[in-house]
Amino acid sequence: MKYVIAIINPHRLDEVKIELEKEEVHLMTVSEVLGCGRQKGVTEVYRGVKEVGNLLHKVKLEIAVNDEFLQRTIDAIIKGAREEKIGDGKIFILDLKDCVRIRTGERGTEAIG
Amino acid sequence: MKYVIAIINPHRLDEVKIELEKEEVHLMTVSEVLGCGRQKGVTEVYRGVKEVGNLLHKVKLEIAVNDEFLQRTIDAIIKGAREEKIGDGKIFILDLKDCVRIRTGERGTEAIG
Amino acid sequence: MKYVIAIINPHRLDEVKIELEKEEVHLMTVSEVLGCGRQKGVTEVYRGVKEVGNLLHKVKLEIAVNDEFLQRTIDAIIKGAREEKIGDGKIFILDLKDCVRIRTGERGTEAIG
Amino acid sequence: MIDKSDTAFMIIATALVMIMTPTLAFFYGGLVKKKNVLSILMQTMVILSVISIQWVLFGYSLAFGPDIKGIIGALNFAGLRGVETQPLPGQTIPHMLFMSFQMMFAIITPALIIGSFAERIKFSGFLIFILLWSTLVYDPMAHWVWAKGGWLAGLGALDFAGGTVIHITAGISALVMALMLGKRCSMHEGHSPHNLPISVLGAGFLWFGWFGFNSGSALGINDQAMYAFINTNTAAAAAAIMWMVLDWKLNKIPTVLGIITGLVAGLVAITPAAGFVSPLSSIAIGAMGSVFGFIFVTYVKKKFGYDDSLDVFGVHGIAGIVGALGTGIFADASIGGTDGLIYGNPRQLLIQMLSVLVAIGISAIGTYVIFKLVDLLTGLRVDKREEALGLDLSQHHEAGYTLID
Amino acid sequence: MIDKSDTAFMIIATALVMIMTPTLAFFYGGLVKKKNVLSILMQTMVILSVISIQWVLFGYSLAFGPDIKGIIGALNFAGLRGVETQPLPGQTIPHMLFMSFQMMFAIITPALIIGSFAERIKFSGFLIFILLWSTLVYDPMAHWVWAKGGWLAGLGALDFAGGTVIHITAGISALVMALMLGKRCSMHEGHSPHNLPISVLGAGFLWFGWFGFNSGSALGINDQAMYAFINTNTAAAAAAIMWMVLDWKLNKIPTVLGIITGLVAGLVAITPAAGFVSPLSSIAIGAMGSVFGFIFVTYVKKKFGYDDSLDVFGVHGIAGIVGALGTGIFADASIGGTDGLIYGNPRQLLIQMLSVLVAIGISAIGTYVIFKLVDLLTGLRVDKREEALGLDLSQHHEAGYTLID
Amino acid sequence: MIDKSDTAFMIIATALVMIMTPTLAFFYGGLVKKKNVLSILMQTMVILSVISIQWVLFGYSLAFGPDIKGIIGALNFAGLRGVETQPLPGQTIPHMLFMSFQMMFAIITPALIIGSFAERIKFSGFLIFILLWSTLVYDPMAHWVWAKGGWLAGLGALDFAGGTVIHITAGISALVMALMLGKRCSMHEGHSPHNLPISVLGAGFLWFGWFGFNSGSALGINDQAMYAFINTNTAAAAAAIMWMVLDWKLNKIPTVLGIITGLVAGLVAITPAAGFVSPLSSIAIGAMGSVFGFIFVTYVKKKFGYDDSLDVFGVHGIAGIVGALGTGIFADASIGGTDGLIYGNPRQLLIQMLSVLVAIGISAIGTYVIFKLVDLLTGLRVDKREEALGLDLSQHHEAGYTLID
Ligand SMILES: Nc1ncnc2c1ncn2[C@@H]1O[C@H](COP(=O)(O)OP(=O)(O)O)[C@@H](O)[C@H]1O
Ligand SMILES: Nc1ncnc2c1ncn2[C@@H]1O[C@H](COP(=O)(O)OP(=O)(O)O)[C@@H](O)[C@H]1O
Ligand SMILES: Nc1ncnc2c1ncn2[C@@H]1O[C@H](COP(=O)(O)OP(=O)(O)O)[C@@H](O)[C@H]1O
Repeated sequence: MKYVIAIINPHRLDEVKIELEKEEVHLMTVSEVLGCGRQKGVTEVYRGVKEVGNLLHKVKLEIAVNDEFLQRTIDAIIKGAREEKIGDGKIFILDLKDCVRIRTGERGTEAIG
Repeated sequence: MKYVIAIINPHRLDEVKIELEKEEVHLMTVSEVLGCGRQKGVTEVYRGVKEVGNLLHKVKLEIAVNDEFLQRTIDAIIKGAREEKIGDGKIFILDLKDCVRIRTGERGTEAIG
Repeated sequence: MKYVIAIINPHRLDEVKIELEKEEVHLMTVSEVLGCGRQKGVTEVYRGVKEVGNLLHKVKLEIAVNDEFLQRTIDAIIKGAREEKIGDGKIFILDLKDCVRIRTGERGTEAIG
Repeated sequence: MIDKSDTAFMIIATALVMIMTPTLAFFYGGLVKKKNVLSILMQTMVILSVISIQWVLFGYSLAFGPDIKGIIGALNFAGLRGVETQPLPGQTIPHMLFMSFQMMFAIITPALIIGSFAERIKFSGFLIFILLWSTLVYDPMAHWVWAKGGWLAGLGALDFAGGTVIHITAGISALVMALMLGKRCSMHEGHSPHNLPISVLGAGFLWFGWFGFNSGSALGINDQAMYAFINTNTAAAAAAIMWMVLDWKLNKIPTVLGIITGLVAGLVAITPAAGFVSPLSSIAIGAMGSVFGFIFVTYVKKKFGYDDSLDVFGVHGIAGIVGALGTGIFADASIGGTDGLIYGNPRQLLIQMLSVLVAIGISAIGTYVIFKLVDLLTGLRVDKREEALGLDLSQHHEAGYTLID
Repeated sequence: MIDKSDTAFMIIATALVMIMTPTLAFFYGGLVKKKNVLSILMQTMVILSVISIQWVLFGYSLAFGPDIKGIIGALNFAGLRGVETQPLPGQTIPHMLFMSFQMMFAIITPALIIGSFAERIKFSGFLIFILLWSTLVYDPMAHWVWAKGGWLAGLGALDFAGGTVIHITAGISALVMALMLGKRCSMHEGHSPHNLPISVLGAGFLWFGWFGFNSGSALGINDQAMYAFINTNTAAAAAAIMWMVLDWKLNKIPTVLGIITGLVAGLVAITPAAGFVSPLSSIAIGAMGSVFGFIFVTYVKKKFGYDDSLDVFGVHGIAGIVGALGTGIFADASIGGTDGLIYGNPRQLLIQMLSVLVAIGISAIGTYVIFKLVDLLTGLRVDKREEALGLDLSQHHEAGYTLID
Repeated sequence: MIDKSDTAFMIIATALVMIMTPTLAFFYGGLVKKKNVLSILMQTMVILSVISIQWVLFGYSLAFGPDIKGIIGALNFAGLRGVETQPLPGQTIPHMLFMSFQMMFAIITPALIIGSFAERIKFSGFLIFILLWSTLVYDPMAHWVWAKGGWLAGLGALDFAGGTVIHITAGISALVMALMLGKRCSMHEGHSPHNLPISVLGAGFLWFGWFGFNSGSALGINDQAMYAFINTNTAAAAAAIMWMVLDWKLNKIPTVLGIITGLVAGLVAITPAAGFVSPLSSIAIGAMGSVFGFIFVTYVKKKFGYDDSLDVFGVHGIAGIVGALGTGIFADASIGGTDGLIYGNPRQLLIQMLSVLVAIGISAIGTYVIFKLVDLLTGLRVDKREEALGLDLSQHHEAGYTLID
C-alpha cells in the first residue's frame, strides 16, 4: 500500500478529481496549503513594501492506494494537473504500513477502498 | 516509531482527544481537511445549480508514536470516532524513520513524547 | 529520499525559511495546523467558561529532500525555530519512496529539487 | 397635524431600527460554529421578510387596530386599509410611518429569540413557530402596553421603547424554547465563537441602530428623544464597562465577548427607561443590567444547566426585567412626566412589577403552547446527524465559507 | 424656497444611498472565489471615487444641465459652476444637495454592472470602460428620464427611483458584457460563494440604504416618501419570500443565497414604482420581480449559457423591467398622481414599455460600442494564467486573506 | 431657540459619528495579524465605553464648561448638571445634543491613535493611557479651538470639524507612541493584512459616517452643511484616485489598501476645511492629503524606521496638517465667511500654522509625559512571548476565528 501526497494548483482540482474518478479512485483527503517552489509567485505589496513571505496557494491531495492502483493514480493526477507550466506541482509516494477503517475495524488493503 | 494519520469527523474530535488522553497520548497535530469518500455528502446548491466539488469537512490528526503505543492509539481513535456510520473515517499508519525535538535536539524515541 | 515534516511556531516561519534558503533548500509546502503538546497554551474562555479544546496555532512544513540534504535541512529548521522554549516544535522524518514532477514527469531524486 | 421635522427624524429612525435585525444576525452569527452561521443569518432574513408581510396584512391591526376590550386590536387596519399619511390623533407623523416604525419592532423581537435555539432548530418548524409567536404573543402584548386602550397601558405601566414588550417576552420565550428543545448534542465540544469579529461588528451596529430604537420611541423631535439618545449611549457604555470589570475580577481576564455582551445588556436595560430617567440614572440602570445579566449568564445558567445557546434569557430577559423595574425606581417626572421610587412614587414600581409578571406569563405560556403545536406539526429539532453536520448544510445545502476555492 | 425638514431628510438619504455602493461590494464580494474578492471591492471603491469626480467635473452637467433638444444637458454646471445652495425651481432642497443625491445614483449604477464580468476583467480596461459608460450611457439616459426637458420625461414615462435609468441599463449592459467577454475558464469548478455571510451583510445594508434611495427620490418629506418607504420594505419582503418558496418547491431547499437574491430582486422591482403604488400592489410587484428573476437566473441563463457571473442581468435587468412595467400596471393616481392599467389607464403601460425599450436599446448599443473601443485600447480580459491565479494577486498584488500569519 | 429640523439632522449626524468608531475598528482590525484582530476591536469598544462615561462625568465640562482663562473649562457641567434641552446661546439644537455630538468626537480621537501601537500594547496600560490622554490632551485642545473663550479660537484659527483637534493630535500622539514603544519584534514577518475585505468595509463606513462628522459640524441645516457634505465626498474621492495613481506609478500596481488609505487621507485632509472651501478646492486638498500621506507612509517611515503599525501618523497626522494649512490657503469667504491665502488673506495661513504647531506641541509633550507615567504604573508593552502568541490570546484569552469547529 502506498500513501500518495500530491501538491497541485487549486484551479486544477476539479480536473484531477475527474481523472481520478475515471480510474475509480474515489477516496481522498484534500487540504489547502501554501507552496514554496520554483514558481515565481506574484510578490504581494503592503503600502509599497514588498512582502517577504511569498507563498503560493496550492492544494494537497492525500490518497492511500493499493499497490496495483499506484501507477494509474499517478497518471490520473498528472493528466488532470499538468499544464506544462512551472508550478504544476509534485507527487510524493510514501510507504503505507497499515490502514484501518474506523467504522468496521477492517485493516490493510480492504480498508483502503 | 510510527506516524499515524487519522481522518475523523469534526464533531468527534473532542471524544477522540479524551480517549487518547486516557491512553496517555497527549501529543498530536490537528488540521482541517476536506474528505472525499464513500459518504454521500449533502450536495451544495448555488442558485439552483448543484455544485460539483462536493467535499466533506473532516479533521486530520497526526500522531507520532513509539511502536508500543501504536495499538492503543489506534484503539483510542476508534473508540472516540466510531459511530458506525459511513464517513467515520480512516487511520493510516506510516513508518517514522526519525524524530527530532527542536528545543533540545533529542532524537528518536525520546523525542516523540 | 526523505519526507521531512516539521511543526514549528508560526512566528518562526520566516527565520526558518531564511535558514533553509541559506542551505539551498528552496522547495517546501507549508500549512496551518493546531498543535497539542507539552506546551501549556492559554485556555480560551467563553462567557466565563473555560474551553476544552485548547489547541495552539502551529505551522507545518513538508519538505521532500534527497538524503544528502537531510541533515542540513534538519539543522536549518532547528536553527530557525529554536527558542529553547517548550513548544518550539518537532521534526518528523519519513522515508520517501518516489517523487514525480507533474510538469515533466521526471521521477525520483531529479524530481525533488 | 404632520410635523415635517418629526417625520424626517422618524423615517430615518425607522431605517435605523430596520438595520438592527441584520446586524443582530451578525452578533449572533459570529458566536455559533462555522457550520451553523448561515442558519442564523437565514432565520433573521426570513423573520425580516415574513413579519414585514404579516404586519402589513394583519399584525399591525391586531396590535394597533381599534381596541377590543383592552385585549386585542380589531382587523380594521388589515392590509393597511385606512393606514394613510394623516397622523393618528395625538401624533405628528404620518400614520403610515408610525405603522412602519412599529413594524421594525415586531420584526426584531422574534429575531432576538433565535439565539436560544441556535444550532439545533429545524427550519420548517422555526418558520411556523415564528409566525405563530408573532401573532399570538407579540401582537397582543404590544397591544396591551402600547395601544390606545391596552389594559397595561391603562394601568400606567411605563415602557418607553420595549423592555417588557420586546426584551422580556423575547428573553422568557427564549428560555422556554431552550428548555423544551433540550441541549445541543455537542456539549463536549467547546463553544468558541467561530468569528468573533463579526459579532463585534454586529454589536457596534446594534448600538448605532438602538439610537433609532430608543430615541425614535419619542415619535418626534422632543426632549424625551434627546434624553433617550444620551441615556442609550450612557447605559450601553456603563454596562460594557461593568461587564468588563466583572470579567476581569471574576474570570481573571477582560474579554471581547464580555464587553459586547455587556453593552447589549445595557442597551436592553435602558430601553424601557430611556425617555423617563436622567443620564446619571442611566449609568446605574446600565450597570445593573450588566451585573444581573452576568450573574445569570455565568452562574445561574451553569447551575440549572439549560442550553440557552447565545444567552438570550440572560441578556434580554434579565436585563429587560432590570430595566423595567429600574424605570419604576429611577423615573424622573421632570424628564418623562412620571416619578419613580426614588422620587417618592413607590406605586410606579409596583405597576412595573405587574407588567413584568404579565410579560413573563404571556410569553411563557404562549411559547409553551406554540412549541407543543409546532412540534406536532413539523417537529422543531433536527436529528442528530443533521445537528452534527451543521444546520447550514442540512437545512440549506450551503456552506458559509469555502475551505478551498 | 428651502425647506429645512426636506433638506435634513435628503442629506441623510444621500448618505444612505452612498453606503449602498460599498455594501453592494460585499453582496458581490462574498459570492466570488476567495482569490477574486479584492477585485470586486477595488472596483466598487474605484467607481465611488472616479464617478464622484466625473460627476462634479461634468457628469452632473451632462445629465442635469440645461437641456439641449431633449438629448443631453449643456456643460453650464461643469465643475459645479452655478450649483449652489439655492433650490432649483420646483424643489425645496439646495441645488447642491440635489446634485449630491443624484451623484450617488450615478455611482451605484455602474457598480451594479461589475457583477457580470467578475473574476475575469482586466483592471485597466475596467477603469476606462466605467468612465466611458457613465458618460455615454448613464448621463444621457438620466437626462432623458429625469431632467427637465428630457424626451422620455416629456412622454410621461414614470420612473420613481431608477428602474429604467439604473437597473435596466445596468442589467442589459451586464448581459452585453458577459456575452462579449465570454465565460470564465473555470466552468468545471463550482461557484460556491467564498463567504456567504458577507453577502448577507451586503444584502441587509442594501435594504437599509434603499430606504434612502427610494424614499429620497421623493426629494422631501411628503406622502410619496412615506409610500416609497413602506413599499420598498414590503416589496423586498414579498420578493424574498417568493424566491424562498420557489427555491423550496423547485430546487427542494430554501437557501440563504435565494432569500438574499430575492430581496434584491424585490428592491429592484419596486424602485420605479415606489412612489406610485399602494403597499398591497408592492407585494405583487416584489413577488413578480422574484418570479421572473428566478426564471432567468435558474433556467434562461442555463439555457443560453452566458456567464453573467453574479446574475446582474437576471436580477437587475429582469426585475427592473418587471418594475417598470408593473408601474404602468399598478400606478394609483391617489398615491402618485398617475393611474396605471388596473385603474383604467392602459396608455401608461405603453409609455412604460417604450421607456423600457429605450433603456434596453441605449445600454445594449452603448455597451457594445464602448466594449469594442476599450478592447482595442487596453483589452478587457485578463489572460488565462492571471484568471487562474485570481484577480487579486494578478491585478493588485494583494490577497484578501492570509492563510498563515 | 430650538430648530427642530436642525435637531433632527444633528441627532442622526451624531449617530453617524458614533458608528465611525466601530467601523474604524474594522479598518484597523483587518490590517493586523489574525492573532491581534480582537485586541484592536476590544480597544475601540473600550474607548467607546470609557470615554462615553468620562465625557458625561467630567470630560465635556473640561472641554466646553465655562472658560477659565482660555485654558480649560470649569467643572460646572460635570455629571451633565445644567446640560439640558435648551440650546446654548447662538445654537439651535438642545445643549444635550451638542454635548452628545461632541462626545462622539472625543471618542474617535483616541481610537485613531491605537493603530500606531497595534500588536504590542498591554491592555491594562492602554486603558490608563487612553483615559489620561483624553483628559489631559484632548479635552484641553478641544477647549482651545472650539470652546467659547478658547485661546486658539480667539486668534481666529479655523478648524471646521477637527483637523487640529482630532487628526493632528491623534497623528502626533501616534508617532510619539510608536517611537517610545519601539518596533514590533516580528520585523522579518510580512505585514499582509489578515482580512483586507473587512478593512474595506471599515473604510466604506468611515466615508459614510464622515458625512455626519463634517456636515454635522455645521450644527444644523445650513449652507455650510451642504458644502461640507459635497466637499467631504469630493476630497475623499480625489484622494483615493491620487493614491491609486501614485501606487500605480511608483509601486507599479494599483492596490486596494492604497485606495482605502487614500480615501481616509482625503477625509482627514478635508475635515478642517469642509465648511470653508469650494468643491473644486476640496479636490486639491484631498489630492494633496494623499500626496503627502503617501510620501510619509512610503518613504519617510522607511527612512526613519519608526514602527507606526497602521500609519496613523502618515495618514492622520500628515493629512491633518495638509488640511489645516489647506484651509488657510483655500478658504473662501463666500462659503464659510473667511478668506484664505488665494483669496488674498495670507494672515489666515499664519494663524493656521500656529494652530498646527500648538496641536503638535501639546500632543507630543502630553503623550510623552503620559507614556512615562503609565509605563511606570503598569508598563505599556507586552513581553516577547505574549507578542509572539498574539494579543488576543495573551490579553483576552480569546481567538478571533476558530480554525476547526
Ligand atoms: N521538495 C519539495 N518538498 C515539498 N514540497 C515541494 C517540493 N517541491 C515542490 N513542492 C511543492 O510543489 C509546488 C510546485 O513546485 P514548483 O517547484 O513551483 O513547480 P514544478 O512542480 O513545476 O517544479 C510547490 O509550490 C511546493 O508546494
Ligand atoms: N483511500 C483514502 N485515501 C485518503 N483518504 C481517505 C481514503 N479513504 C477514506 N479517506 C478519508 O476518510 C474519510 C471517510 O471515508 P468514507 O469512505 O467516507 O467512510 P468510511 O470511513 O466509513 O469508509 C473520507 O472523507 C476521506 O477524507
Ligand atoms: N508525538 C507527536 N505527534 C504529532 N505531533 C507532535 C508530537 N509531539 C509534538 N507534536 C507537535 O509539536 C508541537 C510542539 O510540541 P510541544 O510538546 O508543545 O513542545 P516541544 O517541542 O518543546 O516538546 C505540538 O504542538 C504538536 O503540534
